[in-house]
Amino acid sequence: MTMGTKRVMEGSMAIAEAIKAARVQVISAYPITPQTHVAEFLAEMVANGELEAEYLKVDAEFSAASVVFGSAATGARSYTASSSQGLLLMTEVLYNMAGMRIPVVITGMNRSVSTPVSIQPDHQDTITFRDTGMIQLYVEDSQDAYNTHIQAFKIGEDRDILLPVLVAADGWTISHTFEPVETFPQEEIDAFLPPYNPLYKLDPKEPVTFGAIAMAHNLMEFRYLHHQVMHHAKKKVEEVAREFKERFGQDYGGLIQEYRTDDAEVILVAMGSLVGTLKDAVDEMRETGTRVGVLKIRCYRPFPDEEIRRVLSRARTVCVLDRSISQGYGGPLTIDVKAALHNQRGPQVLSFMAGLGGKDVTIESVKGIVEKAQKVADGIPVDEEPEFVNMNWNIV
Amino acid sequence: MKEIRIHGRGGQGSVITAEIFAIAAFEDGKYSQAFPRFGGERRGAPVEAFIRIGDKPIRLKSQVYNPDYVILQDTSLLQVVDVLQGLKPDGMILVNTEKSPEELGLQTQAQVITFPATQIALEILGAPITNTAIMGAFLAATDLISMKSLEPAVREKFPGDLGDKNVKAARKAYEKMREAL
Amino acid sequence: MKLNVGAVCGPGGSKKNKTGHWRSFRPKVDPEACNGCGICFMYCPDASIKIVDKICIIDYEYCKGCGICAHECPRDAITMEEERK
Amino acid sequence: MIPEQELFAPGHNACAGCGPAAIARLILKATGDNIIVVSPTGCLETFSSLYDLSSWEVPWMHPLFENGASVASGVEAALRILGKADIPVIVIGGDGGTYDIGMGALSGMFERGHRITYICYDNEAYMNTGVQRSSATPYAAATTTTPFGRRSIGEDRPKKNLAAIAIAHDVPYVATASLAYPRDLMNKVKKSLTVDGPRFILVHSPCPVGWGFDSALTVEVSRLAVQTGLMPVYEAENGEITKVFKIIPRPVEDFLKVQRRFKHLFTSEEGREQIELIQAAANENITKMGLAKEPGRKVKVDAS
Repeated sequence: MTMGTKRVMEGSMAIAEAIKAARVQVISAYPITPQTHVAEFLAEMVANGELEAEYLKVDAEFSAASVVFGSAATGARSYTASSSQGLLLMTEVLYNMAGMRIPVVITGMNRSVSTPVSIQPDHQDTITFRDTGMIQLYVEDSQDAYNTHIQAFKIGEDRDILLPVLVAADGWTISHTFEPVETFPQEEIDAFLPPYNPLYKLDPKEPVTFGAIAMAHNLMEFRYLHHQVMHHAKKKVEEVAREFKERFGQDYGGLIQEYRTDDAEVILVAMGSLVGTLKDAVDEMRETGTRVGVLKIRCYRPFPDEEIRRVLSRARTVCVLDRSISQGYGGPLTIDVKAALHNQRGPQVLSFMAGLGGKDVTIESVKGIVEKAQKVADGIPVDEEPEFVNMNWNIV
Repeated sequence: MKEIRIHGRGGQGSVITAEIFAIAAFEDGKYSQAFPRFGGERRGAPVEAFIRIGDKPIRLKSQVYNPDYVILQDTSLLQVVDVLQGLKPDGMILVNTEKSPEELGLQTQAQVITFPATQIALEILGAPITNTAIMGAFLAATDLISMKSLEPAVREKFPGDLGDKNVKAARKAYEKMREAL
Repeated sequence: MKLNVGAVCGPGGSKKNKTGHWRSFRPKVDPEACNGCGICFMYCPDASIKIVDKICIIDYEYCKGCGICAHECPRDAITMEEERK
Repeated sequence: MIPEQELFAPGHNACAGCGPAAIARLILKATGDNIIVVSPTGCLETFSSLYDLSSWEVPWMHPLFENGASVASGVEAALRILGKADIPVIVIGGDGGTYDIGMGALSGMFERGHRITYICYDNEAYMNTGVQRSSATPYAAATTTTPFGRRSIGEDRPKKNLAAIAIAHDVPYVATASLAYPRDLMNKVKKSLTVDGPRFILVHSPCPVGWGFDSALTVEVSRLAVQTGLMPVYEAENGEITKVFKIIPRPVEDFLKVQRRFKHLFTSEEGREQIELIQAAANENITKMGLAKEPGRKVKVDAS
């Protein structure tokens, strides 16, 4: 197993280090808070000659996504990053590149979406990419961000996959936080991640047509094939995470990660940086005998329904913490978890809106959530509507 | 796990202080985490930065509410920010000022230490850039991070001549604080 | 044929699509009048004209019968005749 | 000699007499097969790229409507980093994807200095979606969204001067061209590929269906646009107009009267006035750009 170098760095730097280690060849970005540090660090690396890449500073996120779409289609390993409105501005291109099966890695540095205007973190931006056909991985901390970006290229560029991969990392909580991150020698990363070898590319020697038109007799068939590949990607996400663990000793889970779920009566389900706080809360509650655990969903699309079912069916109560909201119905993650458990004689699922627009989630708030879950387990009736955690009820 | 909150103004280097502490604590073989209060730092505006230092990996991502230590870079903030908020009764606040704790009149159970970091900065750096002097003073007062680890962390952020001067400022402040305590 | 990844397809497949049946008028070349100048070849939107031995040859498999060739011919060597199906 | 090799294959679904189809074919004859083409959404893209029935014999990509210039920028950057900068990149986009929805991306491509030839085939409206006006639609033209009516004379704004906007970006090579003059068009495409930096070529591309004329007249209508002074054909290098295609100006009616989109100008009372305004615009083009050929010398040879 390879030993790396551990040092304290900002989350944005951990991501930039991963992009450098992946030997990305074309980068394009447009400034938006809190993604900017990644764009700046990469610009510095290119300016210093540490990273041999074309870096295109463009007129909008729409162009940033378009540039990397074009460069990846030409056969260059390509990367972009954005947040919030900027990500939304990319949306059309993301559907486009996923359908065309062009592997690009994109960092979604999570931030809430206007209006009201907010630069605080939540998942409202990336959750809207649910149906783009991209693979979507949510990371827990800076180390996870580093690992996952490198893995993302390997997953997306695999000949059996060929899909863009979105790595979602909470703005501020990850992007602007300094913590120790272990990085690995270039030759070891190279051994893990070979150069991009596209199946098709824009090349006069072998001309192909990208972006053809489908009609009613074959459009649905293309969708079916894409859907099948997404299913197949579940195996690939697991496989690549396993290989990364074997080589580098880093384990943040594959599709999911379980934490003290074995005998848990209550299981908390979440994505992203909330998971760290949940794990600490679980440790505290375990000390007083509460049987509680955490299920982290690392891969949001493809959705690990079977894996989730396997873990959650053992619990009595499941609490899903959503960091985004589908107005008029509830938490998107809750909806998906409930769907994964359908037709099961399984646990009751409680929904919690937590951490929207940067609202802090503390260990105390997690304890409150678990208390509610225990009431349910004890047969005490509770409000089954989604609960908004840490609400300032005085002003609504 | 110990938690520190730094109050300063945009441009005074509160975030970089937090970063250097995190690096230095890590050098000491501890786990650390540093982050600013989320949301765009504007020059002159009150800012806050946070540090966590512990013996186990730090997974907690919530903000700091009950710091063990508070560092106040600029007493003019006393008028605008409740710098004592949540400070643990057995904690400590370190204030950059030439005034005495009594003159400040802070209403707290916690220990109050005042320290003339600006003076030291002016003397050694020739400019009122106070963060390294405050760092030295804080280290001497708490023993949370070793001076041995602080020096390379300072040099990492301020290379060359500037690094030498800043290390000197930190050391001077450290010694001064040690003498006083 | 099985569908390809991402709807990527090979070059020039449109040649399978014989558009000649779109025509309601058919260009007819008078070999006496034509001197193979190539103006019709140059303008044809359907790449359906070749100059062979200084005479223009129409490819009726693809010609849609637009009539540009007839209109542009400086020697009036091409006439449009109603297509008899 | 125009190359025989067909790089834009027949069997596409363009309307009979399609200007853009003829133009795409000529462009590829000019570039040859060592080329990469990006085409934003539009008629050309739609009729040439049914799955497995592509007309493109060269590497070709259709991304979206508004990002042809950005995607091409990425292609060009990739070629550079992959050590294949000798492969030229062109964009062929319609007026909708260029003048309107793709304008920001185009400006970015210009400003960043990419070595890309952006060719706009300008058929002066959204033909692909059924002839709605674009900012390239000329004054007084009737489209489905600028119909002639009691309170409308058709399009009420003059055509956007996109070539001038390109010149204002300090683009080193800007040219306008017309289907009517294919050798000129091809020469400009070829020349553009030798220029270091971004290049822009605007090609006037008549549409028999959208403009309302017989499919046989596509080239003729194209020629009339040039000869009336409504479509000046020129080259501008490094911000200066360096070459102008000279004409013996014909009255604008000659161009207008053969098209259904201007029919109302000849059948309505206010039409006369509108034609005069259009004539005035053509005259301004002719004067400002020096389009008119010098009159021939008048020489009388005396017997003595």
